[in-house]
Amino acid sequence: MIPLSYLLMLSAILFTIGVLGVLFKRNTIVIFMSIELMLNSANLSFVAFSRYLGNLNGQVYVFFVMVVAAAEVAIGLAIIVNMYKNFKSISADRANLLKW
Amino acid sequence: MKYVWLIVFFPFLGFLINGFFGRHFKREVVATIAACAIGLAFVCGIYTLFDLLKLPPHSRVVEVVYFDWIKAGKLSIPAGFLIDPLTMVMVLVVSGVSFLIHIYAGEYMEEDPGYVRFFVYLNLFVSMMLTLVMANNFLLMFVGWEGVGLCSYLLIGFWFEKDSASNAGKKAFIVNRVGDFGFLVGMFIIFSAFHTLNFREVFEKAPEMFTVGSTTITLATLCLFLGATGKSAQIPLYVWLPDAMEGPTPVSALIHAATMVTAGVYMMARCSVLYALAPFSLGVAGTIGALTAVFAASMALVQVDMKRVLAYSTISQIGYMVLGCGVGAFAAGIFHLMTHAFFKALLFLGAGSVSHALAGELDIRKMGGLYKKLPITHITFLSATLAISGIIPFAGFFSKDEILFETFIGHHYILYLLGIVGALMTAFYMFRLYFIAFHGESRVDPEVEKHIHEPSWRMALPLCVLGILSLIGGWIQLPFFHNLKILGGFLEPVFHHAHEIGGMEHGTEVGMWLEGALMALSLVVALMGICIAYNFYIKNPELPKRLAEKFVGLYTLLFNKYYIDELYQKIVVRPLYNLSLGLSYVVDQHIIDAAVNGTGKGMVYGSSLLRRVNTGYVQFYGLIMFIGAVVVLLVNIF
Amino acid sequence: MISGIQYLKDSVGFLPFLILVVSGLIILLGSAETARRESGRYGSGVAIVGTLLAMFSLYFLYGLKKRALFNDMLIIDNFSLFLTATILIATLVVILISRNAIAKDGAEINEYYMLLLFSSAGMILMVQSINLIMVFLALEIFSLGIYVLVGITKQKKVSTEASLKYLLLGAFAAAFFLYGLTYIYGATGTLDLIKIAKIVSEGQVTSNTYLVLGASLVLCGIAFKIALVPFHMWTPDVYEGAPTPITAYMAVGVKAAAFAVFIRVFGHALPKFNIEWNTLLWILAVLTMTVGNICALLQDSLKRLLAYSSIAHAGYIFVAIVAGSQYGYGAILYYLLVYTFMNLGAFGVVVYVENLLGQKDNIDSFKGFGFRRPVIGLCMAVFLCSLMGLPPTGGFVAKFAVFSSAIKAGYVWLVIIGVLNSAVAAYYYLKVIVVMYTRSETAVEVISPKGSIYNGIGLIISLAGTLMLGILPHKVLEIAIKAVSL
Amino acid sequence: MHELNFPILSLITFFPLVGIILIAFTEREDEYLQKWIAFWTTLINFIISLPLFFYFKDTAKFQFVEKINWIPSFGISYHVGIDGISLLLVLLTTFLCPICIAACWSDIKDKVKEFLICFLFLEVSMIGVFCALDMFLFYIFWELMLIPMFLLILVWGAPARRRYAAIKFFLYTMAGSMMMLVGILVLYFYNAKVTGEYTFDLLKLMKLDLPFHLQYWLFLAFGIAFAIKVPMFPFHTWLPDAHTEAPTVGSVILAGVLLKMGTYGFVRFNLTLFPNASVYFMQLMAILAIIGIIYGAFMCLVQKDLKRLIAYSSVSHLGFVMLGVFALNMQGLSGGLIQMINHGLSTGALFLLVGMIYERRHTRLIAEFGGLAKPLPMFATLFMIVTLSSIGLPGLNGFIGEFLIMVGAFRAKWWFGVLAATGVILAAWYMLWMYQRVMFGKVTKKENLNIKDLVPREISLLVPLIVFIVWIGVHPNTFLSKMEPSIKQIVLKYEKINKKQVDMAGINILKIIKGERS
Repeated sequence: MIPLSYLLMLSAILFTIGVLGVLFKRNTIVIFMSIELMLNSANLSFVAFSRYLGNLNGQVYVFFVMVVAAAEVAIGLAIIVNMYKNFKSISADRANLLKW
Repeated sequence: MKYVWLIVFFPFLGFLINGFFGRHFKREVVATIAACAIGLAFVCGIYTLFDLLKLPPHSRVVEVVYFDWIKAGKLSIPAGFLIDPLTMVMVLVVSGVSFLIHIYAGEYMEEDPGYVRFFVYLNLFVSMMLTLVMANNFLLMFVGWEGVGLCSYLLIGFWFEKDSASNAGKKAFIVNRVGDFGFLVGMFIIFSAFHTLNFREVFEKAPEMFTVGSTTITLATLCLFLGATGKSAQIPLYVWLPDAMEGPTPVSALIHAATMVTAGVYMMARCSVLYALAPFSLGVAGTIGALTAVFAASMALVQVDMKRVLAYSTISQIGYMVLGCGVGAFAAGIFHLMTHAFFKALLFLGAGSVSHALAGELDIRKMGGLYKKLPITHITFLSATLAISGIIPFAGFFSKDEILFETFIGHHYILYLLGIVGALMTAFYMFRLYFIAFHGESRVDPEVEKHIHEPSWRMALPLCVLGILSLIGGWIQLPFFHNLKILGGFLEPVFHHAHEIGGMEHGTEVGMWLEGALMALSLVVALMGICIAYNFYIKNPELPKRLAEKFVGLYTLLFNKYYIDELYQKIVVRPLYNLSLGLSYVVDQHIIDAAVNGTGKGMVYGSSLLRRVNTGYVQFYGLIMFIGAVVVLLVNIF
Repeated sequence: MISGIQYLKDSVGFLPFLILVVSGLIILLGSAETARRESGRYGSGVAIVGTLLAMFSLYFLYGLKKRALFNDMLIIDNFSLFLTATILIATLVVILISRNAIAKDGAEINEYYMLLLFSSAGMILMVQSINLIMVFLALEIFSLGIYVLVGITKQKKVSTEASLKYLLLGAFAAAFFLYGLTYIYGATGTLDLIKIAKIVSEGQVTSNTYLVLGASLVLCGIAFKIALVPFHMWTPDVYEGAPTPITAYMAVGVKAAAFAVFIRVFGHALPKFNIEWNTLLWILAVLTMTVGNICALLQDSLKRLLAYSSIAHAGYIFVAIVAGSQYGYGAILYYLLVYTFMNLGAFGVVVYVENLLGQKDNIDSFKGFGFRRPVIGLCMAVFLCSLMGLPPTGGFVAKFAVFSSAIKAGYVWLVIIGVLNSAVAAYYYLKVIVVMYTRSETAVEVISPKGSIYNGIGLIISLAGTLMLGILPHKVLEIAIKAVSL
Repeated sequence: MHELNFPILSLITFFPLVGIILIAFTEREDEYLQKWIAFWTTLINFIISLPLFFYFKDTAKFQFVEKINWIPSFGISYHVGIDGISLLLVLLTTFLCPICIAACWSDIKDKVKEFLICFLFLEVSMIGVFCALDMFLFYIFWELMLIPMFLLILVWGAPARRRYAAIKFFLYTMAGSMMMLVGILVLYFYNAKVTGEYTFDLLKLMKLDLPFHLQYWLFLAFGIAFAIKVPMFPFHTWLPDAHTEAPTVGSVILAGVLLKMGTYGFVRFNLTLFPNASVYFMQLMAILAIIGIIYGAFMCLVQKDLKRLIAYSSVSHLGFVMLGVFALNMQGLSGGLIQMINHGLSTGALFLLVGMIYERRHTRLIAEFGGLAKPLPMFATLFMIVTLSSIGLPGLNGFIGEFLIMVGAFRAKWWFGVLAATGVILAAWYMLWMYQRVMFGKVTKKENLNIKDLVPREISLLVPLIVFIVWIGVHPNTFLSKMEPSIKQIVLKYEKINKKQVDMAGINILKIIKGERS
């Protein structure tokens, strides 16, 4: 079977990609997708650990996380739409009224 | 003798009554109250004297303690009075002379708007002066000491609208404070040495605890002497007295001639035991005294303001007293103090009545030939002048001569010489004054000349009384006949400790002829002075001018009083003031306060930088968070 | 496997949560009827009743011996009850001060209250949960609510921007948190805090690295919520952009919930890290206090100023975390309660002023306020003094407790930095007082002269709380300290 | 004489609250009613406080003690009581307050209501500070005093720089007292560690003897707070600003009472709790005090503003007080304590007088005056008396204090006394010069010609002060005897201490600070 470390490595890479996405993409939708990516990387390592430890909790947690992710997307998109209404753009760095 | 507090109380009562209700009284009433207050004090003084005389000579020391004034740990100061011959002499002189002067002032101040205020201050002064001389411990003495200083401040600045007056007052107080600083330190030393400030205890313990010439006592006495120089206008602190003439003339007569300025001498006499234990201090005192005597006299030579001349002569006369104490002849010092009180007061009052007649004129160049118009003033003034010049049989002669005599037989020949020179000058400038003012042709401007008039009895009476006193005042202490030295004998018990310690038994081992010779000498000197004066100002009046032109440098130097005031301004007052200006600007504003405000400013500046980090770009925030997270991870894992 | 009966039994302990949710739903359903949509009277009414009921329900739970619910997902103990109470008070006051503050901004007024209730429910869940996944869920529940609440004034750009920022960063942080959980799970095979504690203490972890990794990420996740420097960046912007009552709500409620989790995780489940990472936490505390205070010095927007001050306060509270110990945690609970009162009070006054002068939270709009409205001015002064930490207000006792706990643990220097900080902080609070008590030359135009009664009640509650906790802190303090002994 | 058996101290402390409540219910308009209420409150409070003096037994132990548990879990109790040290200060406070109210009669025009409430609140906190025997309680009153004073300066101060002054005063004091808070906590937990009892009770804390290094730090922690309050030399800059900007009443109470809190704190806490450290720091403190005396005097010479001048003179006078306190002997301490009272009376009176001419001329610049003695004879007289008392003229109160202090200082180290004595000269210089410039000479400004002399109200509020000025000068034992036992108790502590060892310990500490840990 595949050793745990591979899976963790993979999830870590996914997580990092997510992070980089969040930090360097301008489009809020994409940023949001990157966050989803991070969450999924977490799911992956959950599954991996539960497989490795041989208890099912991990897999159950994944469902929780998925639900949360879905809910987050729902809210998130709503807010992004609202942003588009107000700023006529969804580029993250346009939202720059509040500072200092 | 519980009642002695009355001596101090009566003047104080007068002070209170006039102080609170004086405004509502008529002037006569005010004057009467004031004079009576002093009179009563005088009467009490006499009564006390007789009580004292009832006692055998060597137990004539009565201490009356009234209440515990200050008490803190070891320091316990009961307030009370010490009655002994010395005190009595002072009490009588002070109350007596001031009584006369009160009468005099009653008329002299007639026109003054501040009439009430004047008598209020005057009464306060007397009560303070009496406290000073009757105190039973250093601290209470100091109360009087500063009290009289205050009154002199108030009275010098009596005409406070004149800047010169208020300046003079301030100067007097502050210079005196410098002296008081010495007095204070002296007290500290004495307290930490004896754990008491009570005169009797200190003087009893001193000989047992300390040997002659011990450092502690020397220091203490020197500090006290600094106080004396302040109060008694000796070098280096005499500068305030000439300016003090800004005050009304009776004040000058009472405070700055007869009583207050002699407080220093009294104090030295009071501490005779301590001084006897510190020969060095005595030496210093003697030297200072002699120097002052000459120095001040020299300045008096060329002054043209009547009162200023008298002021300098006062300084120089007190110089003699200090000299007397300095050579251990405390009795002589006190003797001269007494006689001086009479004739100097008289001189001032005379000057007063002259200026009274001449509508406040005091410049002797604007006088002359007054003797016809002001006979009484003239006669009395003359007697005083003779007295101060030391012409037998006037009071001044005996006292001054005794001092010089003691100086001589104490082997202080240089001091003696100075004394003689001083005597010469004294005779000269006094007669210069006398001749210019009362003889020669009148230089009074006719406007004033019309209504020159002798003062009424109220001013004349004191003049006459003092005139007589300055004639006979000296006879209570005659040379040669030791059993006739009444004053000396009376004061003996006070000073015999000092004498024992000093090992000086005066007037016995020297022969009559020496005494006689010295007397003759000083008499001759005095006469010489008079002759010179006569020669200068009556026979050929141009001489002085020519001399002045000849020695112009010396003349200006003397005329400007050696520029001492300017010197003090330059080296003491200005620098200190500038220093404080500098301190306040540099240290206070630009170091301390700047540091305080700087901290605040720094914070605000930091804030203005730090808040810039919040750029408003969400992803930048994310980045910061991420970095934070990474750091946390790294820190924790490794 | 447990029976339905058991569930019913458990749900008694679950009562506050349920009440809030139910009343939230009532609002949702009720507000379908258009007549009720305009004025928030309906929504707020229900919300108030709901919150009061929830509080009332606590009365039954108090003194109930502590027990786990829903097979060890939640727990009823004094700790959770105390914080539940805190959160409920916060909710109540926020609802009160929201009246006619929100209505003007054309927000969906009823939904507003609904979301408020749901978020509170989430927070309560969070303080009750002893299973990390539950923590995560609760976190998301109230976060989602607040994301929307922040942006509820749709037309306003700032508000939208604020919600966007909060959403993105919040989700980002949540992801870290979650990722951390996976590693803790990996290390211990469970997310049940009690089990974790047991396993860790017995040293049966599969790999310590995983544990450290997980714990660190969890730390970051929570740090975001309690706005520790450097995870604080979002705070000022979001606080400024959000509707004022919500700002207050976040400052108080979220902090309470987050600190609760922090204590549960690092105080009880993984106490060893609290010791191992001491230096780190120390630095975090100092940074948080200092940065918060320094930045606040120059703020002109009162909301932003209070935002920074809330960061600083998080720092003070964190001092007690560094100190650890039951005493310290008790101090934290107390601090949170006091902070709820004084901060809500301050924000309440800000809301009041905004109603008065339209949406101005600039400090200058307070010019002469202390003279024009003496009583409310005085209240503000009291709240600010309390935030400053002056006796005889709650703020002082709280700060005192926190610092004393640190000194007890021997962190004298930390405390010295802390007190110096509060001296610095005094400056900007004073600035507000000074402005309030300097006469304004120009007469300010007043939009609605009379403030709402609800707002008033809100202020009275917070004032009473602030003073009461300052003058007679004894009982509450004892309860707080006892509550911590899990 | 039997013990009073009712909580008199609490009554005195909290009685002003009654006034506050009454005033709160009055109409904003009828300011006279409010002023009367305030006046009677404070006056009655003074009358109530008189029994303290008469029932006070001349012993060292605390009297009129009340103790109620307040926060038992922290060992905090409401514990009040007074001894010889605090007795007079309490009386001074209650005595000055009615005078202040009477003084503000014509001074405070707007927002009278708030003003009086502030003031009464201030009185509560001030009395509390002097009565508190529980560190926590003390700290609370200590901080409580900040806000009302801050408001007094901020709202009723002179418009020019009052914000700056107020904030400076507040932050400066607060920064200091924060350090004290830390100190208190450390002491508290140390005590707990040693005795196992958690308590802030001063009497219990006095019992434990601390290791030197702890004393060292605690002395500094407490010292900074008090030194700022006094204010001692380098920390004094807030005072002139605060005084200058504050309203008359503010200045009076600030000079009269608030500054005494610092010196009182030194005596009550530093001296009794950290004896060895006190001995170790004695020299430093004394030198700072002397610098304060002379430096303050120099500052006075160059001030152009009357209030500023008096403020700096306070720096000088409090220098004397500190010197006396740190002479650590009978004379010094009694002198210091009596001098606190003196300074309260005379400087208070000075500020009142300045306030009075300020009301007439609306300026405090010395240059604006001159020759006032002619139009204002009464004023001149009173002003002179007070001036003399503040330059320490024998027969008035100032002298007693300064003399005792200097004797004490001289016994501690001869040059302390000598240097301090120079302050006496300078004092005469700046005060008399100031007096001359204000009062003497011709009236130059025509505004000064037709200003009215004091009205009976103003005279009658100065007279009581002057009565005490004279009383203390003539018969100080009335007051000295009350404080003697308490002081003796403190001094006894110090006779046991071995200077040598203390210095050695100090040197070790310095080593440790330098990092040479052994």
